[in-house]
Amino acid sequence: MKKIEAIIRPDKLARVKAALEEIGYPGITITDVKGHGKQRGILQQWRGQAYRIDFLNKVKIEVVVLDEDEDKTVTAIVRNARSGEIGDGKVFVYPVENAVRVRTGEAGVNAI
Amino acid sequence: MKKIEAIIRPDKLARVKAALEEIGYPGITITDVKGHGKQRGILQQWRGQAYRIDFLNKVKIEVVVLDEDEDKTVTAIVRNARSGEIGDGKVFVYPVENAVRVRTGEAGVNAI
Amino acid sequence: MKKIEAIIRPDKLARVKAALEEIGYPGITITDVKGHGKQRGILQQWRGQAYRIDFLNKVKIEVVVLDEDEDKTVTAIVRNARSGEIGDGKVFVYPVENAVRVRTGEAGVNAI
Amino acid sequence: MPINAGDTAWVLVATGLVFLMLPGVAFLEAGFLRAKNVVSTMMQVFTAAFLVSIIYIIIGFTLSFGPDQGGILGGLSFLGLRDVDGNAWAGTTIPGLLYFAFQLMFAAVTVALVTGAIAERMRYLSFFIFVAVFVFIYAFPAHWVWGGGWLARLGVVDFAGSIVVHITAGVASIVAALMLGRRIGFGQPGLEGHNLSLGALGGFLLWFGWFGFNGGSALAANGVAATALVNTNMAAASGAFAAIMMTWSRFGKPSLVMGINGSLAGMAAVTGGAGYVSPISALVIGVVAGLLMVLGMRLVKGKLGVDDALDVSCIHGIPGIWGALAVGLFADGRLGNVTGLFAGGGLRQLAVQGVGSLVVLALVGGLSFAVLFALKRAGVLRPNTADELVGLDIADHREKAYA
Amino acid sequence: MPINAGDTAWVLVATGLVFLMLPGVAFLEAGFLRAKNVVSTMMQVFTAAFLVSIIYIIIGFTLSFGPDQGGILGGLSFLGLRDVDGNAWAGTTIPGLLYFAFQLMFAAVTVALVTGAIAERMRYLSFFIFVAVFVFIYAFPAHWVWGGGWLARLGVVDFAGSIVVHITAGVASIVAALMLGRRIGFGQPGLEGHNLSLGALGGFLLWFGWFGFNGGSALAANGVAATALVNTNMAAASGAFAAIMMTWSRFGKPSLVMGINGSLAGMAAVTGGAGYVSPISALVIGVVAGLLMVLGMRLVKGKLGVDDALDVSCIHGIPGIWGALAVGLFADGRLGNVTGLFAGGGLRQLAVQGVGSLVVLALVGGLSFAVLFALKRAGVLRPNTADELVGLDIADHREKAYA
Amino acid sequence: MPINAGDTAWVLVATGLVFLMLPGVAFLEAGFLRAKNVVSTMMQVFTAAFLVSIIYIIIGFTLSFGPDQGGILGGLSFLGLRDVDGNAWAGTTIPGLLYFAFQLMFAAVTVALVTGAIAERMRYLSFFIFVAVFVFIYAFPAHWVWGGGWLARLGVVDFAGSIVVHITAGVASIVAALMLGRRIGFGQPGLEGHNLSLGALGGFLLWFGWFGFNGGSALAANGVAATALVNTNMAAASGAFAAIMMTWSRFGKPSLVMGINGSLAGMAAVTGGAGYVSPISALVIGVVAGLLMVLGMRLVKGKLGVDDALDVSCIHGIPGIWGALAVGLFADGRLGNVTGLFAGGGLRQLAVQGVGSLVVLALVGGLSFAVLFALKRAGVLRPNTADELVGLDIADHREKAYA
Ligand SMILES: Nc1ncnc2c1ncn2[C@@H]1O[C@H](COP(=O)(O)OP(=O)(O)O)[C@@H](O)[C@H]1O
Ligand SMILES: Nc1ncnc2c1ncn2[C@@H]1O[C@H](COP(=O)(O)OP(=O)(O)O)[C@@H](O)[C@H]1O
Ligand SMILES: Nc1ncnc2c1ncn2[C@@H]1O[C@H](COP(=O)(O)OP(=O)(O)O)[C@@H](O)[C@H]1O
Repeated sequence: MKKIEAIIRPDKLARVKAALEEIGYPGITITDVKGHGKQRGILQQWRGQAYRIDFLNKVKIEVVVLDEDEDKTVTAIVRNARSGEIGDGKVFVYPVENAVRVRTGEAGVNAI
Repeated sequence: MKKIEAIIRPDKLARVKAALEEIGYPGITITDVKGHGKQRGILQQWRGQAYRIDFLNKVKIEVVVLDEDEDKTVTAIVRNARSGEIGDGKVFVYPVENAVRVRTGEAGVNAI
Repeated sequence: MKKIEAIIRPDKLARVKAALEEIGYPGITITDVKGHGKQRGILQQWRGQAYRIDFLNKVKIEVVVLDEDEDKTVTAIVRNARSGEIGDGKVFVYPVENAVRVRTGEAGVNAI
Repeated sequence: MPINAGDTAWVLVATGLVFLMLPGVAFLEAGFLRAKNVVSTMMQVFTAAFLVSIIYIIIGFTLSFGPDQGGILGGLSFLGLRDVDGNAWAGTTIPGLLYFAFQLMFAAVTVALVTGAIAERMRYLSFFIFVAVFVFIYAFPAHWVWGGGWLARLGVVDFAGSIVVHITAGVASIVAALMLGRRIGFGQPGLEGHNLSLGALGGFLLWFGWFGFNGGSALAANGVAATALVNTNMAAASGAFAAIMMTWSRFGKPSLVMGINGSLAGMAAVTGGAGYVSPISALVIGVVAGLLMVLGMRLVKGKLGVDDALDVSCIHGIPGIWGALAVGLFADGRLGNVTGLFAGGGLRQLAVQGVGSLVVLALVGGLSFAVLFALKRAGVLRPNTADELVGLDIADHREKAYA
Repeated sequence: MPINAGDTAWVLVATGLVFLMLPGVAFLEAGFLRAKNVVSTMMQVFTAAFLVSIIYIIIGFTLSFGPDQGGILGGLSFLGLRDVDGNAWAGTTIPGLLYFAFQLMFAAVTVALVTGAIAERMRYLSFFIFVAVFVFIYAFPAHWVWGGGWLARLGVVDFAGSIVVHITAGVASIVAALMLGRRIGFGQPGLEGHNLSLGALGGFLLWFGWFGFNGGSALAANGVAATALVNTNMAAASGAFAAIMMTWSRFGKPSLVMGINGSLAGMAAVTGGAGYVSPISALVIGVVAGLLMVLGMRLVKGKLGVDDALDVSCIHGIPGIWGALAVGLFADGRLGNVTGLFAGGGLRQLAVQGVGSLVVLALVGGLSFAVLFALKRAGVLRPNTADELVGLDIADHREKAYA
Repeated sequence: MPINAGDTAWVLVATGLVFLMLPGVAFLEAGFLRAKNVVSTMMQVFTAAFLVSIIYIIIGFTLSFGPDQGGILGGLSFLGLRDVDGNAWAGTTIPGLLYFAFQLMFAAVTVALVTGAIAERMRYLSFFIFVAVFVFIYAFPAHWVWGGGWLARLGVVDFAGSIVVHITAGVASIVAALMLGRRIGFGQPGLEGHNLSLGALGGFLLWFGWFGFNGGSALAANGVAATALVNTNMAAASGAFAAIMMTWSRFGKPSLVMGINGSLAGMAAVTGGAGYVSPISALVIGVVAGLLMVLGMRLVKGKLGVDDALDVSCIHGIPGIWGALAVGLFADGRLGNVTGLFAGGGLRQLAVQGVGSLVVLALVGGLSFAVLFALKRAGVLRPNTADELVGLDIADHREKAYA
């Protein structure tokens, strides 16, 4: 099993989620995160001073998939999260040693 | 070392935390996340229209444990997070290569 | 590639971020988390009763680095996040199997 | 008439209460919209406050209440508030400056209401221009009905503005919603309000402020003011009741948001007759307004798919029309010999009220269309997609509501 | 007496100010509760506003202020507000409709206060029924003390409602808290308020609104109204002072939340004597109320383990009793020949006030018990565990306060 | 003079409105600060409410308005409010107790304003002491200008307090900001306000409350009150306009926060002349105030690097001075024969106003310095670094604003 972790733009979430559902992974976990990278922050003003916010809102999607689904999952995410502009984010793949479904106690691939 | 990551119902947090403390793991990290899975969303209304919220509030617990404690940790979580209804969540186990305690700089198993 | 995950005090974030940037890792992801460990919670009062909040606000920093940069990254974080008091937090290192840049589709070390 | 301190005291306060409807609108709307458009919406209402003040003192007031020019507009005698001072305003026992201030707040509230329809997708520059022009548009209904214009002479009555304020705001809203088009994501989940506490604060402030809006329109602290205040409260109550019962029976769960909206619809409807009808009639007017609002929302948003974001047309426009007509039904002669159908006054008043409503609807609709069309042509009406997605707070003001 | 515009102006405003205590209560409570029960709590207060309005105009007012029937209740002369109009209310210089509106707001505020005790665990349906019945329960103390009933004849005085409003709300609260039982998690951390800004807004609105509550009870804009307003402010200040000093000395840190509660306790206590005592006496009454409140909370929540969620019994009930008695101590004869012990009036007034308090306590306690018992038997009083855990906003209204 | 019910009604309400400026200040500030200092800031304003009330009734009022002692302070005749009752206050038609209450609120608002400067880094204990002492400091300008003191005799006029309130608060603020030093992180991003909805609520409440502040200062419900209310609204509008245009042209994006601040600056400036100038003059006064405020902020925070956290010196202090002088320019003789330069009154009034401003500036600056210096020496002025980092809510009150 692999954990696919994608840090994407918040407004791409709905599309990515639909795409994952389509390839058979409705079970996902979402976290609001802030990211810093090449993308420049947003210019803001406060009481007459301009300043730049360093961290931008991003969304982290985590989905644990079967080894053989790694590629198509990554592809589905990348395709649907892309805007082509700096700040589109990253996808990381991690090894998973085990998974357990809390409700039933099933472990391993059956738990996904 | 292993990282045990559990996505559970928010109202089970207190029990799970107590259980982990009991088996010797008081050090845990908690994140508010949103989950999507088999559990149906919550029906809501807004200005006279009914709609269903897709993502449900969940809590993610992360605890890094010694290799030999993996099983009892997972068991402790599963036992205390279970309601038997759809939406109880998942536990994932990941390999950890190293751990460092910031305060002292201790590394490896001493850092946990 | 390795994922370095650090759970630190919120007020150390700016320094740690600057340090990471200096060693060539401007790309990081931040999550607001709550931690429980050896550090005692904060004493509070509510309607005439004193109580202690168990979970303290922490910040989680995630940065994926090249294998050869693991050590200097960990060192940079530990040095800048340290206050010497209980509650300084932990750094964990995880293996990463792949990384993809959403914007370009580049994979592997080029994606970091 | 000499100035009466009691009457003046009440209208001073009532002026403040109507002013307080501006934050009422601001928070009702901000709370019921997404967090990324909160600064934008509050800024729009704030603009209604300051920009209307400036233009109204210079030109708006005299266009409405200057000496009648052929029934169409007021003359320029009071340009820059010339000759309006601390002495009694003709036909009243309150200072002329106070009469001005009270009327000014009505103008500001009217345009502020429109912000609910255009929310989350109108450039600030366009809104700014729209507000400036709207002070002129508003001068027509205000003069026609309240300034001694041709509708007043026809016999149209409108105690505190079901026609002048609520129909005006309602029709401008639906036109603006149509001209702007729907928000990205319209019809899908995700457009829910971000803070119902804030929205409820707005709702309560509006209920409270409306006591001054309707009660103050008596321009005196007397039985008429008391009647208007009681009627306002009763229509709010029964409007809320109706809307809550509708959601309770439809979804099995009573809705606070719809209850608040129902109270507003009830008050918008009773505004026209607040001094002319009995409290029990006000209860009836409110119930009907609440029902019409709910049905209206199903029609406008559901069937027609028009994205009047916060349903201004249904909360103010439709109840405004109903309220104008209701005077023709329920007026019982307690004030100024206005007698409706049910008190044996025949159909005349009802007909006249209908005419008044239609005329204002057409006029304001047309003029609103014209200005919005021009702004659209100029390409400044609506932000681009990226700006709309990031939210107008950042896009138009570079300020975030919440850190 | 003829209508006086100045008096009418003041009571018009005061009516609005008492209305504003409803959002005051709503936000005080919503802010001091958990985010998942915010819609629920605001909806309860909103229901107090609209449902009491409707029932009170039909029947509640006449039961309280209709012609006395044997000292027990008012007759039905004013059913549906018959014969109540813009003319002066007997014995006053304000319109009858205004007197009605002012009294209506008191009824609404009284039941709204109870929401603080039952918060987070009472089904909306039950609360709805409870409000409806409560209008009838409230008619008794209102008639007995203010409507010329037997307590009034006995000599009980209650300027603006330490007995009629605050004891009534306080005893209903403790009874309701007992009938409902404790919230899940009572006594453990996690029940803290989610938004102290919102709670503080409620507290400030209550302080502000109370000026109308007590000041308006003079039913005139005169020295008595001024006295009542000053006394209200002073008791609020000294009640806050006392509560803050208590937390400062006990925890080493002064508490804003307790300060706000202390100001409310001070005002609840001075309400009974607002027109009868001097401002310096009001300071004393407030300090004692603040101390009693703090001690009361230790007893009720701490020792007895009763989950009166927002301590209504201690913030309104106990200070209400103290305030009723304080009239018998501090009244200095400045109004209506009411003279307390310290001004040489002897013990009679004190005794009478004690009787009045006890009688209302017993009556309202009993009737509240009856209706809640019935609801409990019917099985609709409290939500099931899953609903309570998910929060009443979703469970009962399908609306979330915060997106 | 006998009591007039209409005048009394208006000043009763105006007193409440000035009170409402306290939550106005509290929410304006809390919203524009970081979430970890919200309880702290609200507690400071709440302390201004209760502590000033207690000290002012005992000693503050008589020091300001007791029989003049050599032009310096009032005598002790009204100690503990002796001889102040429901009868008319000399020279007015309102009860003495009401005059007291109205003045009390001014004292409370003045010290509350200072909280904006010292925010996020002053120990509660120090603030508590500062408030107590400030009631005495405030007695000087209040007596000198309003209590028949030497500045009044010199001919200084200050309708509702550009000098007495806004210069006083402004100079105390800059002194306090200097004594406290800068917040950790000053000048870097991260100090932005946490909740602009809350801040906007504060801004709107202040605008609303200011109607009572200025309008009520007529102490009667008449043409002067109406003039003051209109002028207040106009200066708010034009101050907002100026500030918004400045940000729009400078950053390309108009700022809500600066618009709100501009409205406050406009009102602070027009406060001095609210009853003396025409509405069109008020527009001019407001515009200039808005511009001065923006420039002042660039100077104080930008150039000088003084951390007046919420710019009280620029929003109240500088416009206060401008407003005092503006009376000498724009007063048109409509009230009390005060005539400024532009109405042909020559330079005398302008000169006198300048003297008054300078004197109050020096006196309040000096006394504020003295008390803050003592607190600094005592080592209780500022929290340690850890406490400042964790926030004063936890450090000083053990309460978190948001769960
Ligand atoms: N090495 C990294 N480790 C963790 N997160 C990263 C890393 N690099 C980038 N990110 C995340 O990806 C987001 C987008 O990166 P950015 O460099 O702005 O754009 P792009 O990926 O399009 O080049 C960042 O905001 C951050 O959250
Ligand atoms: N494959 C997955 N990857 C990551 N998170 C998952 C995955 N499957 C489920 N989850 C998380 O677990 C939660 C519960 O899953 P769900 O299918 O609703 O119930 P159950 O686990 O009881 O079958 C989801 O809300 C989601 O947060
Ligand atoms: N085993 C663990 N797994 C995950 N997170 C941990 C673990 N131990 C500690 N933490 C995180 O590190 C934080 C600091 O730990 P704590 O024991 O308080 O201090 P210190 O690390 O200085 O000894 C905790 O609040 C928690 O978020």
